[in-house]
This record gives sequence, C-alpha cells and structure tokens, in this order.
Amino acid sequence: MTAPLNFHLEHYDGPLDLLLDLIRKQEINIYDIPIAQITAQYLEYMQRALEMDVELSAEFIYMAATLIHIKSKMLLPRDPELDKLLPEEDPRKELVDRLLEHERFKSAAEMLHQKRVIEEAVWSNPQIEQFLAEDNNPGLAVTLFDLVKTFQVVLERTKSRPIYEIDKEDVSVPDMIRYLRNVFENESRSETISARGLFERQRSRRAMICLFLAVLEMVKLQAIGLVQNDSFGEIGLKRLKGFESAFGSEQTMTVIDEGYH
Amino acid sequence: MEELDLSQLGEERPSGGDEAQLKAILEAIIYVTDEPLSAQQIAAALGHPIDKIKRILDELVAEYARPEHGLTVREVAGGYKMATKAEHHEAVRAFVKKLTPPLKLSLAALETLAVIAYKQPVTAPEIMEIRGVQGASVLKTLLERKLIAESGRKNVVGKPILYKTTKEFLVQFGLKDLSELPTLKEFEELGRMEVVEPDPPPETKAASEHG
Amino acid sequence: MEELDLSQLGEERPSGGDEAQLKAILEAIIYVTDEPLSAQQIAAALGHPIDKIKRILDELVAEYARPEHGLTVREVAGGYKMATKAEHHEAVRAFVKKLTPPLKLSLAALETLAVIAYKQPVTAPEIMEIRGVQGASVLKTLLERKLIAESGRKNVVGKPILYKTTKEFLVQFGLKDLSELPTLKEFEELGRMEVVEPDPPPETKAASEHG
Repeated sequence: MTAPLNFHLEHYDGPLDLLLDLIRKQEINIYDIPIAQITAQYLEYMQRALEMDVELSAEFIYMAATLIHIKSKMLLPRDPELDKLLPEEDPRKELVDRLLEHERFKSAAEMLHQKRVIEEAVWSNPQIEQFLAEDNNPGLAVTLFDLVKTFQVVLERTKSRPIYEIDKEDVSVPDMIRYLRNVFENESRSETISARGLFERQRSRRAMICLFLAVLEMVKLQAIGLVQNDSFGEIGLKRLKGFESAFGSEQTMTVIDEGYH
Repeated sequence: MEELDLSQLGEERPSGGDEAQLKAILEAIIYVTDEPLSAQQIAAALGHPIDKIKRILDELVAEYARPEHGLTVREVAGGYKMATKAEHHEAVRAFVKKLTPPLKLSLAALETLAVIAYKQPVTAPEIMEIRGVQGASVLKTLLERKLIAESGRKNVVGKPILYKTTKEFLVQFGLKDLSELPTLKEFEELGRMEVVEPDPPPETKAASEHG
Repeated sequence: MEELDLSQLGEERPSGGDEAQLKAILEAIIYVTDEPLSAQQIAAALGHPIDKIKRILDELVAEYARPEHGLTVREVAGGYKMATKAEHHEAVRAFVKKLTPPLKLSLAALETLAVIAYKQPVTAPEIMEIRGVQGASVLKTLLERKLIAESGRKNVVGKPILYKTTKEFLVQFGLKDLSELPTLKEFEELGRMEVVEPDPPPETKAASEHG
C-alpha cells in the first residue's frame, strides 16, 4: 500500500499527532478507524523515518505495538453467542478516546494561539515609574521555581568556582585563623586535614597567603601541627593539645587581631 | 513625600462634581499602573465603597468601548488595565517601541499550556499521558515565563509536583479569569461537526479489516 | 498554525468620512509613544493631510481637558503626548504607595534563601561557604521579611546561630510543608539547563554584595 500522505518526517510531536494527522487528512471516520490501513501507514512512516535517520522516541514504537495488538484482536473471530451475553468492547475504543482527547487539546492550543495573536496586537504603556518613590528599588518578584533554579545556580557555581581577586580588605590573617579554627572544630579530633585541600578552596592569591601565615601562626601557638606520612607525600594539618588552650577564650584572637591591625 | 489624605478626594459628598473627580482619578490610576488592578484593591486604597468604585469602573469600560476611542479599559486577570484596541494594531505598530515583550511559544508549549489550563492542578506524567509525548522540557520554558507555577504535590506514589496556570497566563492571553476559557466539550462538538460522515473510500471499509 | 487575520477584527482603512476611526487611531498612537509626536510626523506616517490631523488632535486635547478625565493630551516640545493631569498626581502617588508590593528580593537574598531552604538549619558561615561569596549578608532582610528565623545555635566553638525557613516562607511560595520543595533532581528532569542566561562574572556578583 502506498502512503497517501507526504510525510513531514520531523513534524509530528508524538505518535498521537501522527495518527490524528493520518486520520484527518484522509477524512477517515474516527469512530470507525480502518485499523489495518492505518497501521500499515503508521509503520511505513516509521520505516521512512528510520531510513532518513530521524530519531523516533520510544512512544512511537510503543504505539506501533498497540496498533498491531488492536489489529490482531479485530481479526480474531468472535463467538456470536458470547457476544450477546458479554458484548465485547471495540478494541479500538481506548485508542479513539485518547485520540479525541488529544485532539481537543490541540484545538485548545489553537484557541490559545489565537488569543495570543490578539494580545500581540494590543499595547499597554504603563507610566508607573514616574510615581514610584526613589527608595522603592526594584527587585525580583520570585516564585518557587526561581528559588530552586537559584539554588541550582549556587551549586553549579560552587563546582566551577573560579579563582579571582576579591576586595583586598576582605581577607586577613586573623580571618584565616578563625576560618581554620572553624574547620578544625567541625572535624573529629584525630582527623588530619589536607593542606592542599585547604589551599585549593581559596579563591584569591591573597587568601592563600593569609592562609599560609595563619597556618604558621597556629603552629607557633602549638594549636596545630604539620604531618607528612611519607617523604614526598601530602602535608596534613592535625589538631594538637594546645588547640583548646589557644582558642578556649577570645584572648588569643584579640592579641592576634591587634598584631595584624 | 507627604501622605495625602485620600478621604479628601470626594468621599461622602454626593455631588456630581465629586463623582467626576473620582472617575478622573480612577482613569489616571488605571493609566499609570502596569498590573491589572482589581476593583477591591482600588476601593481599599482609596477608601471608597467597592460598589461605587465598580460602578464607575464599568462606566469607564463602557465609555472607552465606544468606537471613537482607540484605547480600551479591559478586564484582565481579575483586574482593570488600559491598552490600545487590537483593531488599530496596524496603524499603531509603526509607533510602538519595545512595549510588549514578545512571547513566542512553540506548538508543544501551547499544547502543554492548554492541558494545564484545563486540567489544573495537574502533574507532569498526566500532561505527558494526554499529549502522548515524553519529555518535560517545555514545562521549564513555561515556568521560566511565569505562565505556570508549582501548586503543591499530588498525594500518590512519588508525590509528583502539581502545576497550575498563573495570573501572568491570564494577562498574556487576555483572559478575565479561567472561566472565560471555552469548555473542552465545546471543542469536542467542533470536532464532531467536522466528521464528514459516510463515503469512506472502499478499501477503508471496516469489512475489509476482518476479511 | 495560521496567523489569525486581524483585519477580521473590524479594521477599515481610515477614509475621509470616518473621522471617529481616525480619532481613535490618533488616541492609540499618542498613548503608545513615550516621546511627544508632532502632527507632521503623525500625518506623514498615516498618509493624511496635516490640517485634518491637527484638527482632530485639537479635538482630543479639548476632550481630555474636561474635568471627568484624569488624563490629558498635552502639547509638549512641538508634539502631542498623553499624561496624567497634574492635579491628580498626589492621589496617584498615594495610591501607588499603597499598592501591596509583591515579594521582592535581590539576587543575593534569593540565593541566601535558597541555601537556607535546602540546607536548614544552617549557620551564616556555612551559607557564605556554599554561596562562595564573602561580605555583608542579607540575612537581616530575610529576617525582617519573616522568611527565615533563628533556630538555636550550632554546638561548635563560637556557637553560631542556626537559621531555618518560616511558616511565612511556606505561605509565600505556596508550599504545604518543606517536603513539597522540589528536589534538585526533579528540577534537572525538567530539561537540561540550556544555560539560558550567562552567569554574570563573579566579580560583579561579589561587588553587588557589598553595594
């Protein structure tokens, strides 16, 4: 059988779209679909798509299976007596219902499109800016979607955090000592922390220098020690007994703050 | 800036002049604001009874509806908004500069939007079932354009997110509210009418199916 | 899909006799443009004699001058422009002020809120660590808007304050409870991020933090 249609191979947005087009273009009564004919045409479309390397999604294949299933069901002879007792539903019915439902939404989409065409011909020119107070700075009106998207962006940024110079005033040696103190406080007592890891997390050269000086300060205070397990291995930072006495009160930090001021 | 006592603006002094004054203020307010304003919002802010505000707004709508006006006061998304009339678009277009940002939606996006508009709140799997297509990427477009929004979760296995249309949807499609959408049944009847009954070509006769 | 033929919407070529139509078009044009348009510009664009355009423009000016209108068509800088009448400016300003503003958040605030929503309870240093930004926090803004609240202190040295989102947060984002927050996985399923908007360079972001 030759296909009566010029298929626009990439045109169909799913198998329901293709089936509807086959039915409507041939002016077939949707309530009495010649299933063998439509199945053949449908399979031919898939064949052609295959030949032209058009990728068909799984639902096209699933629909092909459905069509063949319906076709085989319709070929089975039915017992007229049983039919009287237990009238069997038309095997095409479920498919027809789905097609009709799909078509209704296609019409609804068309209706929305027409409404947009009208809206595109309408212009509004609000002048609210003139009446907004200066302190009424515009921000973002946000939705849940914005919230998730923002979080995603933050996480993406964390992954590919670039090295850049931040404001010179931003990081100081005392800052870095506090930072290290926090890091150690969040780790279990015996944990060795990779020095390289700490430096890699810094985002500016200045921060790295401050971190380096902070490490030296803390070693001097005997709050932490440096460990290296084998001669060219990773250098690790380890919390020492002096940690508590050094940071138990704010006094140490006050002295350091003054020293670096 | 000093807060003006809005009650001075003609409240409770039932003379015709005051009503004209109030109408003038309503016209100015609708002209100025970018969001559709509901009668209730306006009434609350101006300290006038809502009935009175609504009556004067309806007068404004009727007046601008007359053909000698190129502007219209429309009811959109539950509020009132001033705009040009669509029928003058050709003449106006030449003078418009970047006023309405274009909203171009693909057919897939429009269909998805239609499903959400009619079935809301609805989940992504339900939308895909109706459209017969996998893939939810158009949902992202619609969310980004604020035409749809999340609306809780459906209490079924997997707790899928529910979606609904937004006020922006009403604005962009010029709808007063959702009830203004034609019913799905109306589309069905349209479809039925199109079925040009008998005369199927001979080879499509159902009989040949079974033979 | 076919373009809808807008000429069906009732447009007729403005003929000499149809002055009402022409007046409507002039009204729409003056409304739409931000710069004052001269009669000459309009006449040239519409293909009508300038005398006629000028006469109808004068009619518009006279009509809008009547007290029941809050708008005015003014001759400014050799052209015509629509605006609100000065005598209603205070009323309009007061009205605009009273409009309940939508929930507006800066990008920094939104980022901080997102981190708290997904990582709660969380401390300020942890938020900064995740955001990768140093500098003044926007926690105060979020606390003021009652979107977040304090939730005890973390049991580490310095006992930093923990933050969590509030009931108001749920209300503002239409969530029944926190379990309704979309997971990042769900978000990603909405379609690969096509990197729609290029991320502003980190310098600008850091700068805006301090600003």
